[in-house]
Amino acid sequence: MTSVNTEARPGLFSKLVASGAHQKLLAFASLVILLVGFTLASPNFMQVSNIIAILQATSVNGVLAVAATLVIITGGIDLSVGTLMTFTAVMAGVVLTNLGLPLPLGVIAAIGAGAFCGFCSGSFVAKMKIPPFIATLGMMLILKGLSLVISGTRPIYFNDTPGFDLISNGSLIGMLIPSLPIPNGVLILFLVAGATAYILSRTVLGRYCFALGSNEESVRLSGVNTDWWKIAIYSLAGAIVGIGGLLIASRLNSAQPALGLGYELEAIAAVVIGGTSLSGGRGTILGTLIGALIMAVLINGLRILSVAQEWQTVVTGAIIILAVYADMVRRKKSA
Amino acid sequence: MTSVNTEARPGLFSKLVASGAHQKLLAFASLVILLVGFTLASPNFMQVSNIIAILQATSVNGVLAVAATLVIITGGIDLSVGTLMTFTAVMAGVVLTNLGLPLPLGVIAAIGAGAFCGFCSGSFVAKMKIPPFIATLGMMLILKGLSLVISGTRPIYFNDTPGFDLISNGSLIGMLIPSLPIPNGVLILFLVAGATAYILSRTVLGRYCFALGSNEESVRLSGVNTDWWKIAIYSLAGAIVGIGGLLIASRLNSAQPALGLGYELEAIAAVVIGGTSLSGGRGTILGTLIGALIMAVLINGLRILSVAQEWQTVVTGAIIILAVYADMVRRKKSA
Amino acid sequence: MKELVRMEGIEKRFPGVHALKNARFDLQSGEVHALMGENGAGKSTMMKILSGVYTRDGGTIEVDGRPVGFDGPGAAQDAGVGIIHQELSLMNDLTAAQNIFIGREPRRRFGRLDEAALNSQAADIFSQMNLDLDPRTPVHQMTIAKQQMVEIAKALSYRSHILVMDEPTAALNDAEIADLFTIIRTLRSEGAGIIYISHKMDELKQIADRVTIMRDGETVGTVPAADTPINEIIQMMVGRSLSDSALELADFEHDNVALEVNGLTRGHEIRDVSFKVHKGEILGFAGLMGAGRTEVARAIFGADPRDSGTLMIHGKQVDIKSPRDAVAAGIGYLSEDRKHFGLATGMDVRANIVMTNLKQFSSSLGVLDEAAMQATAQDYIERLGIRTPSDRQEVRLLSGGNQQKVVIAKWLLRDCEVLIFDEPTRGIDVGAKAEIYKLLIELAAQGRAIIVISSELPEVLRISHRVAVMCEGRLTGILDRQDATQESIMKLATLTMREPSTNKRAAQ
Amino acid sequence: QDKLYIPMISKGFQHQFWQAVKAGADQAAEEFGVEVTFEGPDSEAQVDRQIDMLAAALAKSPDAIGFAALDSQAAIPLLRKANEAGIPIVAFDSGVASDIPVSTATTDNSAAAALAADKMAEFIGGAGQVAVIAHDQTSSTGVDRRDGFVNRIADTYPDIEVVTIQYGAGDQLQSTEIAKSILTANPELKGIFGTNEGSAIGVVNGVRESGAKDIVIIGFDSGAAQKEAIRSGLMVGAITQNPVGIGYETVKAAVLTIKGESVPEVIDTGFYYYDANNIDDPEIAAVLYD
Ligand SMILES: Nc1ncnc2c1ncn2[C@@H]1O[C@H](COP(=O)(O)OP(=O)(O)OP(=O)(O)O)[C@@H](O)[C@H]1O
Ligand SMILES: Nc1ncnc2c1ncn2[C@@H]1O[C@H](COP(=O)(O)OP(=O)(O)OP(=O)(O)O)[C@@H](O)[C@H]1O
Ligand SMILES: O[C@@H]1[C@@H](O)[C@H](O)OC[C@H]1O
Ligand SMILES: [Mg+2]
Ligand SMILES: [Mg+2]
Repeated sequence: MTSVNTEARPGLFSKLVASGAHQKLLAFASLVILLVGFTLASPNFMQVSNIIAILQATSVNGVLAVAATLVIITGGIDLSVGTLMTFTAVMAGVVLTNLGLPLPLGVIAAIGAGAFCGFCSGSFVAKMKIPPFIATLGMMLILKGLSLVISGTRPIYFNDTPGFDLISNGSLIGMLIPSLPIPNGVLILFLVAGATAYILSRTVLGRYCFALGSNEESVRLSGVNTDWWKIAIYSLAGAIVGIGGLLIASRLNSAQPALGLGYELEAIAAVVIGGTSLSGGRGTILGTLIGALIMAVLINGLRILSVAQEWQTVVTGAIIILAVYADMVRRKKSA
Repeated sequence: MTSVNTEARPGLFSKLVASGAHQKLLAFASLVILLVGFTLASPNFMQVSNIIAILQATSVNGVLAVAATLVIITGGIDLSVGTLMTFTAVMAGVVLTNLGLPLPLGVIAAIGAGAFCGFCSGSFVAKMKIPPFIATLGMMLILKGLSLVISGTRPIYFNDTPGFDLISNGSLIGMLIPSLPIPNGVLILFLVAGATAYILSRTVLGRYCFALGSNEESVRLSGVNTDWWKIAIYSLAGAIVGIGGLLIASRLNSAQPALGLGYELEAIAAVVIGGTSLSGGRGTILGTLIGALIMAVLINGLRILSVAQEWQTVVTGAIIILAVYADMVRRKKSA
Repeated sequence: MKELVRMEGIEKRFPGVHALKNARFDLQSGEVHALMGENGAGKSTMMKILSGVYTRDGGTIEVDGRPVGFDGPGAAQDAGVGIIHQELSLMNDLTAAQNIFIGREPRRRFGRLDEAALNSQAADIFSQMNLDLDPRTPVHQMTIAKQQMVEIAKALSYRSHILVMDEPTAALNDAEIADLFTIIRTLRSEGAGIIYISHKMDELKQIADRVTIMRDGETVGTVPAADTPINEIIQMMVGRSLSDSALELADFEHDNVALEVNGLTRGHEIRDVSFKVHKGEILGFAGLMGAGRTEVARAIFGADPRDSGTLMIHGKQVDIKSPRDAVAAGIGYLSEDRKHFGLATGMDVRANIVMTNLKQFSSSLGVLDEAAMQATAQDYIERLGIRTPSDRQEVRLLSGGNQQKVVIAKWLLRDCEVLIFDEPTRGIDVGAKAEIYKLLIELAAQGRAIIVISSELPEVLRISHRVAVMCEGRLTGILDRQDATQESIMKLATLTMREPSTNKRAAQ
Repeated sequence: QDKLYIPMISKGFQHQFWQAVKAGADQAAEEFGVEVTFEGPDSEAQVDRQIDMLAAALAKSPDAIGFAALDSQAAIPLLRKANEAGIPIVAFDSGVASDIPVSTATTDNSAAAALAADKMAEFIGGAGQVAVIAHDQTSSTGVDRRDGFVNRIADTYPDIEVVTIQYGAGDQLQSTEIAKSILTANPELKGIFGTNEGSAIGVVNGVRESGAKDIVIIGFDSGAAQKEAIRSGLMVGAITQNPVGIGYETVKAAVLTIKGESVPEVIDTGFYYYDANNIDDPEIAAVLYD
């Protein structure tokens, strides 16, 4: 009965088009254009050390953006990633410096605090039916305040925890390949991104992530405990933000309690530039990574060119719009 | 011939319920609770001068929130209201101080610049199909940078334009009723809100606002030029932000070019606390006003109580969540 | 009679689908021209091309004798082509009247709206349609049927001389269908041409003058409606003849109650509803639009809260608070509104089919087994004849009827002991319908208890062991198969009850 | 109830610098038996937020107000109101362009930054490229320090070129990234001046992460990390203000005014250059904070 496509035998190209693979290939385009442009514009841009600097600048925002991607795919939004990052860093500080406990416990504290706060946001959204924007805006403020309260409005230094700064600044890869001293922070970003991409595409949690964003009510009516899964997704996102908190704390060798405001918009921008839809139901981690890289390359390149800072802002705004526009045009063509 | 409602003759109460009027009445509840609470907690709170201070603190955020409401009802979002406000203030400064032109031209410059930028955002969204979040995030950055560029990163003072500070700080009402020196800024907020509420409920533009937020595709399939209307709505919102720019410039008697970042989230919070749905299609200006007042009362009250600043932030976050939660529960009950 | 529309050699391709192959169609003034075909045959696509929603890849269109190429729905409207789309597309937050006149609202100066005129004009249309609806009712408060009526009202308000109706009656009951047909006949007598798409074969004889049949994107032929036997039309549609033999219902176990509902109540929508379904039984639910059948199903399923009432499964009381509890207790529910409640339309066929049952396809760590999911999806695609290029196709790109089959597949996979089907054949073609009936009967024979809510009385009569009838939130009676006729059902469906005691008796 | 109440409206409260000012104010509060509250906006751009804070403080009918203006002109209407209500104002950190404040406890930021320029010149040998990472593009302290530094270089050291000035909002991470890009873009760079605590630490991080050698870093303010950087030699030295003194003197001046005693119009709380050699001297240690 189902004789669709008997006649239409697509060639390799249209097969690629149908599978959407070309889209992912093309998504690099904006990034590549930027890279080429900056390389031509400044001899200082394309150096191993600068590329590493760009990657390192991506690491924290990248991790936050990966977390934000999860929530955005469910059709939600997470405005608390920035201050939650700070909060988890402070928790690590409390455990390691104030309580003097060993390093693994600090790691657990940060990730655990992240997961717990994600759990709270998730519960507000799922159980109390508060729109994600408001639930996470509230959390953003609460966590901002709590970070200051807990730290006593003072940075907490990790001087008593030897090796803490290696979490982000050390280089395992550099130990193996001395000419490629990629910092661990970057490695961790890619590990986190890889794991999250796996979860999204291969596990039940990932499946529900997309399903919730696609049509939550129909998922609920399929007998799925949507509230529970939603909370689980927010918790996972929170845990990932906790890793981001460790990265930034390690990089600054301190927990800076006033940091983090504004990072949420940057993370969300990376997600959207990467092609994830804010209305939920679709998105990729690879796209988010590219989005985060685009932002980092852009800012780095403009600085290298010594563009006046106010113009840097203008150009960044314009390029964000253009990058997304290019993506739109591409999709329309391929649709 | 149309014998609608012949059989069902609802009582007054159920009529009210059906019309949704009780909801608007009940929407005051959170606000009233806050007011009563703070009055009991501090004798300094319920003074004419402090109430006026609260209203004045509301005026700018209120105007921005009114503008944001329009865009949000269409199902969009406007992250640029904060920096656009600054940009319009700077434009007024350029016209009045740098060019030395007369006051009305400054007013036109601010509102015109607002409308023009709204037009740009609207075109990005409608014509280039860029998601509103990104289009207005881009605009937010562009305008932030341009404000600094145009002003030469220095505040522009309005010392040469006598009467400019009266736009916000003078008091027409106070001239009539000396015991009620309500500043003009507050008056302007209420006028803007009233006019916008009228537009929303009584004009074609308002109708398409709700229609676009409800189901854009269906509006388009009905042969309406949705792109055009969307641009019109963003432009109107931009013009309103321009009024906000005048208010803040007048209040500070200067255009502060670095101001405005972060104001967008506050404005959006006011809108959502006021019961407007971020998914579009529903919302009221009255609700937005109440939302803006809730935020202003909260912050003022906590200050009056001399609550430590970090705790102020925590409490604000918690109350935003609670206020929206209360609203949810109410709606569920009345549904 | 003059020719209003001529479409020749129409081609349309979507990624992976050749939807229209050299299709043709014509419409004369003063006729109702039915367009028939299986799910996915290309009917809606053809009409979307005519009404300017899609652009064609090839072929010619003439309207009123002039070649046209509409670049949007507005252009088609201007040329006098109106359409009622198969999928509801209303603005939920706006009122009925506001929806009808969107883009053409009566205005005063300076863009101010004239709401009074708007509402009275809408009321006029409603009264022409014999529809009892307050024009100020927001769409989201209406049942699907009422929403469908608003869509019809909207199309009528354009006064188009070419009117396309894509399955307008899928959500309507007999009385409303009769009203609609009256309107159609009036329009026809005024010289308009109506293109009418439906899967309800009995409507053909009542309303159509000619019938064009499509299969696999091609036009098979055009025949006069009056003197072509239905069987012949069906044969043209499906490419073979269907046996019309009566369906054999196996006996059910009268002493084995699968689901017992007692005193189910929720506001005014459900008032003290009690009934039993047995193992192996198909219990039909009949009633007029808004009788409360969907509400009962949703309350049983835990989708909406109940005020009171108890549920027993196999004699054991169960406490169902959410759909999850219901599924865990062995109850499945297929919603009447597949778009909003049945499917994640942005996801692919495979993901939707396995949605109720992900556990079965995942390891203890929650890792999914794609190969197993694919095999299962493929199996159902074949069993139910779901027309899709692959199991990775997004569901929103399937034709309406095929979407419905995906919903059915997903619940078949879950294999519940009690299955509630709400309008299971809405928008499904004759061939598939017969298969679904067979499937329901098979499921019952395998020992499942089945509730079928349907607004098509012949359907209820054909496949139900017993028929429960509702009116205004009450269960007004349950008829045995031998007592159930169109007349006896309609009598109960219009029986406004006063005494709860009568209700109880009837429910026994 | 009889306790005097003096709210301090500051330019910020999250920076360690402001916490040190607060500590000084608290110290004075204790000493004079008055009640002090301390408040400031999140960023130095939020001029209007500060005005709202000032308005709320006025509503509490305090006995005096301590005020560090983000924009002195913008606050004048409210300050006038305070004046009319007989509430004395003591300005701190940065002055108010008006005669309303009875006294101003402040650092001369241009002079302080000029000293930083002198030190920079000294350590890079009077010639070469330097860069500035400032904490704010529009606030008076940001502008004064940038200009104080740049002007001194321009006026006095013709062989030194300020190749770029960038702004990191006092955010450590942002300043770190900026420092790294500046180093990449200007391989010949000899020194960087960071205009406040966050900027200075950002410079230190950036230089460390990029592995650049022989970069002269001059910082501003103190804090544990900056002190550590100076001790380890990564940072040559820094200018410090006397934040504790600023806070203390502000409250003291307010109390004296309320009591009807006269106070000096300007209380110069001073600034100092410190490096590894004098960091532990008692008079320096007293003005540093962690
Ligand atoms: N936008 C689209 N993208 C891809 N495929 C599509 C799209 N629209 C329709 N199709 C495919 O085109 C074919 C024809 O679909 P169409 O909706 O016209 O069928 P139909 O005859 O109206 O069926 P039904 O009776 O189920 O409504 C189907 O195979 C469908 O899956
Ligand atoms: N979303 C809603 N808002 C308000 N009232 C509703 C809503 N849905 C249903 N109702 C009302 O509930 C009652 C029962 O509707 P229900 O949909 O259960 O009827 P039904 O018998 O299934 O008929 P249908 O053929 O329309 O599916 C009707 O009075 C209807 O108007
Ligand atoms: O003005 C302040 C300045 O004095 C300090 O050095 O850094 C933070 C600024 O807010
Ligand atoms: Mg169809
Ligand atoms: Mg129903």
